[in-house]
Amino acid sequence: MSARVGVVTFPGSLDDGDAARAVRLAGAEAVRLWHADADLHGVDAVVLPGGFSYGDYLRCGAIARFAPVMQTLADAARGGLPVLGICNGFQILCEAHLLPGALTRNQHLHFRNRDQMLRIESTATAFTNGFEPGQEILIPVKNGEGCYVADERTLDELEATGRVVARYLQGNPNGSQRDIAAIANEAGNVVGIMPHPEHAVEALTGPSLDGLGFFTSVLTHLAGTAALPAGANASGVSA
Amino acid sequence: MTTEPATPQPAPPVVVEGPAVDQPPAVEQPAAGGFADVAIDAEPADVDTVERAAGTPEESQPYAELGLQDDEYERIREILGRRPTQAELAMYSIMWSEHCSYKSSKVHLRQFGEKAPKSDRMLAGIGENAGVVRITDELAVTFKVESHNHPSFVEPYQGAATGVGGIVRDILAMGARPVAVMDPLRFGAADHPDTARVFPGVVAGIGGYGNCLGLPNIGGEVVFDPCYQGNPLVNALSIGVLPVSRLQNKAAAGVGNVVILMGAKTGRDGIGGVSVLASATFDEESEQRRPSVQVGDPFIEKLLIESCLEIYDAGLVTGIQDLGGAGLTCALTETAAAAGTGMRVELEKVPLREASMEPHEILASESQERMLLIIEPAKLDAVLAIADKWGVLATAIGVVTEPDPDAKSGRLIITWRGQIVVDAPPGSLADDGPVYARPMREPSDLILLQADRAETLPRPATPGELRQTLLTMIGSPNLCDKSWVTEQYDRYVLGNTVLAQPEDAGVIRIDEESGVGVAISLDGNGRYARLDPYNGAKLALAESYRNVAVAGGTPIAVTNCLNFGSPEDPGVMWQFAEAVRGLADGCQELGIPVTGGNVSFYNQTGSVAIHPTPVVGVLGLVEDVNARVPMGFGSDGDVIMLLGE
Amino acid sequence: MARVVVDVMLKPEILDPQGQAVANALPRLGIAGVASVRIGRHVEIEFDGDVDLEKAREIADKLLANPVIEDFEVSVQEAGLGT
Amino acid sequence: MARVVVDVMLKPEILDPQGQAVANALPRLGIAGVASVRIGRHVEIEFDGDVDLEKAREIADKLLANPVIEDFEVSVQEAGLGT
Ligand SMILES: Nc1ncnc2c1ncn2[C@@H]1O[C@H](COP(=O)(O)OP(=O)(O)O)[C@@H](O)[C@H]1O
Repeated sequence: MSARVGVVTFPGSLDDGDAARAVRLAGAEAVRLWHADADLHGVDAVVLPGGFSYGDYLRCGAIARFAPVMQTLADAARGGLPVLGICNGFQILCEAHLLPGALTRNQHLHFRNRDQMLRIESTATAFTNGFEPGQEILIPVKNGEGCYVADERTLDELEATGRVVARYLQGNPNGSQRDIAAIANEAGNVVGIMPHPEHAVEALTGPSLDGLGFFTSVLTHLAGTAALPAGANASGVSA
Repeated sequence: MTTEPATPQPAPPVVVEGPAVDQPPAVEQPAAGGFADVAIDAEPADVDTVERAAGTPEESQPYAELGLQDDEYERIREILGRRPTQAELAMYSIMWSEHCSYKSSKVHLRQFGEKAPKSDRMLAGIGENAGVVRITDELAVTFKVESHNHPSFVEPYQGAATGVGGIVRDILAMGARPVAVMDPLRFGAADHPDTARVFPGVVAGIGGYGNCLGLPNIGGEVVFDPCYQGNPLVNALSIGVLPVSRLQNKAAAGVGNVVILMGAKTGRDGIGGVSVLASATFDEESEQRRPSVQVGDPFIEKLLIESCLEIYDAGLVTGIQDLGGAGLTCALTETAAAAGTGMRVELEKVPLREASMEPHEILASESQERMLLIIEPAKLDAVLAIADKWGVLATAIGVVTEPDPDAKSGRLIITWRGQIVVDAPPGSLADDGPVYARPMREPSDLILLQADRAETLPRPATPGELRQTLLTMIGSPNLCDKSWVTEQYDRYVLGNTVLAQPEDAGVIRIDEESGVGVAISLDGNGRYARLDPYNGAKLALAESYRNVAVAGGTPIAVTNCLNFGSPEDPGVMWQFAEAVRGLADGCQELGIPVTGGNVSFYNQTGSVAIHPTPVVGVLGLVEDVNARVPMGFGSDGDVIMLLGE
Repeated sequence: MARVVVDVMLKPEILDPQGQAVANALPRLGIAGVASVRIGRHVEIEFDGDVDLEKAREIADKLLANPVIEDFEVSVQEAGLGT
Repeated sequence: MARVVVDVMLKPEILDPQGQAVANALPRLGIAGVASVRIGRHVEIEFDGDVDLEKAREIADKLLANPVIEDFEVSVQEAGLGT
């Protein structure tokens, strides 16, 4: 049976269909989850997609964080459920304190959409184990508030513990501290990434196929954890 | 529905300054000034009812300030058999405005229908919210371009943003899911200080709204020319996809069906010229009642889109119409007129942002993100449940009523707290507006302009000069790289963008399985059209047609946005007539129909009109998007060929 | 150090989608009883020398507020958040 | 009607690109002598009944400010811009 990956739709989610497509192309079953439904329906992993949840008013992700599904998801993530937050999803994970730091207004103050080179800095996460360490990839970036900030101590700690997952190369599109494009939690099961891997999964519509690696990685991760004795299995964790 | 202010306004429009008119003599004003709380303000005597209008035939009304001619006002009195109430006067002035009635352009636009080649692809054409074209047996595409020029000069960000919002609702009203936007833009000189205000604001507004809706921007134009200094052009196109079986229409059919207003609350947005009805006194209160800029909320629009689509798919709608520039007035009259029914509306049920709004203000409000739905009573609960799921307000405000036994049409009766404030035949508002054959005359300077030929310009004589010319050209604002603009737009969202900037045409995949898609391009050249509007329009069509063809599409349908100066200027009217004739002839020659479009008049600063600027959009069918043709050289050693003369 | 504060708000008749989104979110956080929320900008200006109200007003008018849709208010603040 | 005002500012150590953009634009407008500009949010909350400072503080803490990057201040205002 193929893995079941949930994709959450909040009011104002936009890239949920794309994330579901990427999940399918990676060979898993995409399960649509609704923000108001606290039940994770037994999925093995979750993607929080890009978009403008609640219009991105106030701060991006600030309101979505309180959705019923997020309460359940937070507990499950702490229990090891793999969670990938893309763009708005990354912002929500930070607002929900599942990842440290915050995403602030791009320093040039504009929304920016371009094809962006990244370097994968850590392959020790549920979503990057399929990449080579140091691998350079090209995927779209598109955001207005993608400038990652955290205090120096947090940044040093992220670096020291290998939790900087990807960095911008050939130009930082938003002013992120230390060119950070993606980070992970301590356990490596929760990853937030500002650029959009789900937009680089088909030659016809994306700048590359590099994004697919994030979605196949989690399947490898799930296959690995599934082999572990019961109880270590992240799936099925619920609140 | 269109989204320009309902009353034609010379630039800069009066929206900023508030009504710049003399105080109309004897309009009765609410004693409380209309600003007290609703409860206190509810004195029946405050409202100009039908009964009161019948009893006060001599009361003078500010129809001229509302843009109505003497004879137009007389006709309204004839139709009603009495003087109109304030609310009726507001409604007629809106619906009979140039913008809604097409009174100056109608006689010319007919050619699009008359000269159109037969097409079995067209499922809905001119007269509908947007044209609909069949792509496969199961799928259809709808597309349309509209202007939001004047509001974008006043408040560039919101003007442009609500322009996108407006055209997207047109597409939605046809039953389609909007899947992309495009934005042909014209600004004044790139180095003019006011361009530094307008240009970034417009681009941010288009991006802000489109990005937040999750619609990829797949193309557009950015042109700088001093003729647009006081009157930029902000045109927006949207394209949507629908199963053929989901095609919607706007007719308010079915006596007893419920009229639902869905979406944002109604506020004093963009009330425009109608505010003169409330401006007899310029005290502090009326100061606050100035017509206000329309502010868009793309988040609500996104929810509106999702709930409408869910409602369509569940088969719950009888008729639907978006609310745009003429707000409820247009939606109520057009839906009833289209069905030949009557309608009874209780206006106080409309959810308001400001409790003190009066009937004519509610009817004229241009508040964004609203749709009008006609629903069978048995399906009402299901509709309300879907709206609730998405967190969108949906309110029953009225009911469809019988047509008169004698006439084919019914009456639109609008009450305000139990009193009748409107009682009129909807068709008289929606369809029977005045039509003018305006005088036309070739501009007297045209011969001189045409005589000033490019051959007289100095030519680069040396390689160095040639180099310099080339560098100057590619560095010029009109030819330079446009990524400062396009990077502010999301072109990836929805995952079906096959070609976008900097390609000649946008290409999107419509169906993931079969790979069928569409190509679309928008083009216009005001300088050509200024020299020769007939051929200028044809050239715009030809360019757009070529752009679609080189991307791999087979052109099948045309939309257009005709941006011109004042129709009351015979020179402008001549330009307009020539451009329409050129476009209609061009379409006939190429064998593709015009399926819809938009006319924007009064684009001028003082008495100086912009260059006539017909913008033409061509839609092409791409059988398999895998075979699309990107521009640029493919690989080393490829042969380069030049086709044509 | 004293600074000038400029508060910029949308005019009352102008739609405030941001405030509305926040107001609508409150019940879901279990907070009732809020009638309305409006959100504007809070700008703190520090001068090299003495506080200059006139200058602050000019900045607000030219740069901070969009007179078509916004009103502003200028005041002097003894100490503030950003200190 | 009285209302509660919540002013939210980026913490001083967090870069404020918007404020900086305004500060950088001033000399071009012929305005000198400004040391710094910082831009935050000004939130006006109206209650159905009496002003409730405690509730306002809760809203600010839970929703209006992100403690990782922002500070806030709550105050009661007799009348304001949004009136
Ligand atoms: N330049 C044009 N070419 C073709 N059709 C046009 C043109 N301008 C307007 N129309 C058509 O006239 C009808 C009325 O236009 P408009 O007022 O923009 O739409 P609505 O009916 O939604 O208010 C629409 O069907 C539109 O497609």
